[in-house]
Amino acid sequence: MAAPWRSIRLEPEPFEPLQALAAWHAALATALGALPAAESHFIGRVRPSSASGEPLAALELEHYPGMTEAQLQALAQAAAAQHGATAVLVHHRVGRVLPGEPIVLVAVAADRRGPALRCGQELLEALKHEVPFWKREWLADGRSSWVTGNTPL
Amino acid sequence: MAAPWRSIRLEPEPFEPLQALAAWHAALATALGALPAAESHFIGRVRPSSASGEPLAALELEHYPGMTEAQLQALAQAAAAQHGATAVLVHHRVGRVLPGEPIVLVAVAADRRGPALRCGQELLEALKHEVPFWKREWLADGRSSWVTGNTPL
Amino acid sequence: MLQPLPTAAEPTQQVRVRLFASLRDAMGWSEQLVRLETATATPLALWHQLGLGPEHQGPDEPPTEVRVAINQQFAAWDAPLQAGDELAFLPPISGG
Amino acid sequence: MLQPLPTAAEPTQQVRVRLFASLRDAMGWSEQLVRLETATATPLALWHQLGLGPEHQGPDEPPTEVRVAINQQFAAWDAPLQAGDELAFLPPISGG
Repeated sequence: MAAPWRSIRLEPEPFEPLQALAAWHAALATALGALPAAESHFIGRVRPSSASGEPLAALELEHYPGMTEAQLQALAQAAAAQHGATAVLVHHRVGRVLPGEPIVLVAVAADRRGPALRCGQELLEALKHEVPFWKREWLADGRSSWVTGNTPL
Repeated sequence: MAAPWRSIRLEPEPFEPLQALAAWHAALATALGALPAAESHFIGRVRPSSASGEPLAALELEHYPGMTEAQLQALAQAAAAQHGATAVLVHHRVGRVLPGEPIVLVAVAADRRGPALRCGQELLEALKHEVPFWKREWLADGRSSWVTGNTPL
Repeated sequence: MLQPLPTAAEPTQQVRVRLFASLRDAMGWSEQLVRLETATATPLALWHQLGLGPEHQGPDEPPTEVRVAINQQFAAWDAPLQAGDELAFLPPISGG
Repeated sequence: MLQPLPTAAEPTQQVRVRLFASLRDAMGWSEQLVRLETATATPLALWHQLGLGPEHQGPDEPPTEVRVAINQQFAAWDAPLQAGDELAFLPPISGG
């Protein structure tokens, strides 16, 4: 099959997932002639409270410039190839992210719902464990702590 | 927990999924104060060819007025309750749908990614098998045939 | 046996039967009002009474691909029918 | 042992070591150029040479929660290091 169409982006500023998806649709429709029959999306937003239950002032997202982008590309390529997806999108915030703001958007377009759903879910888990991002929680009083694991499924 | 927030709609005319999601976001943010941390979407579109591989002129979607809406409500309620989702959206076309047009949009908002993903996937399978919809494929020469099953996962 | 229109004198003795999609096309009708012949009518009994199954199908044999709804809820082939019920026979569903 | 700046005379004898997030905060530095002492240097050897592990950690014992990247790709603790490599120690990842 043709190489999957990838849109991978680190977002240093707040982004609107539905606008990102609209731009992706337009680009895909141009590239493919029509949108594939099945499409899955996932949006993750910053929670209002820290892992220990205190009100969160902000989440800081550190990454490893160069390696983070390369890993996202490699994982998107691998997941799309494994599941036979047509196109994959991953947009991920870096820097200081406020409660309620989108932090990650994953989208997969495929010919059937199974590949679209499975590829999206696999990619979401992979970027939680296999891409160098680190979250630091900032509280209102200026204390901060690094998050040591991911939220449970 | 509070009863899940449901947006269930049969769409007799073409609809734009991203516009429907934007309106849902606005309503949810008003109702809940903020959007939940995890959100999954699925969009299904009409394929360009019939089950037997011929070019499709249109897909006709028949339903059982009254029962179809009631079943969608009941299944959305049950799936949201089972998985602990905060809000569920199902918009489904009825009538004559053209290739490439969206036919179904399912969205789930929840506190964590697991419930959002699992509830969405379960609801998608349920509406393929447990809601009275019937698809008829129309070909360019005026022949038509009822679809007897769903596409494989 | 079949009543093409409701009989004003005894509306409560009837069941409204509805067909959809391929089943409606095959039979050529979408809705009928049927008088309940017995107090123990079931969807399976009406299915045969209305000649909806193939001829070789035995009277106790429900069709495997068709589902039943009573008053717009899925029901069993041997569920008891009440006068005034809406009974629908649903060919294989293909939503989503 | 540690080289705070590249030595112009022999840049190819060095490895660039990078720390991130909690590991950088704990050690107080984010990047160092380290001269390769032997031809068989590994990430684990440099980890101990730079004093990155707790004192009670044995020299053959890699930390279980930290991962290694060489030239921005995940690598093993005993992978051979080449002069000019970029070596990073990555504390537990939390993306998505």
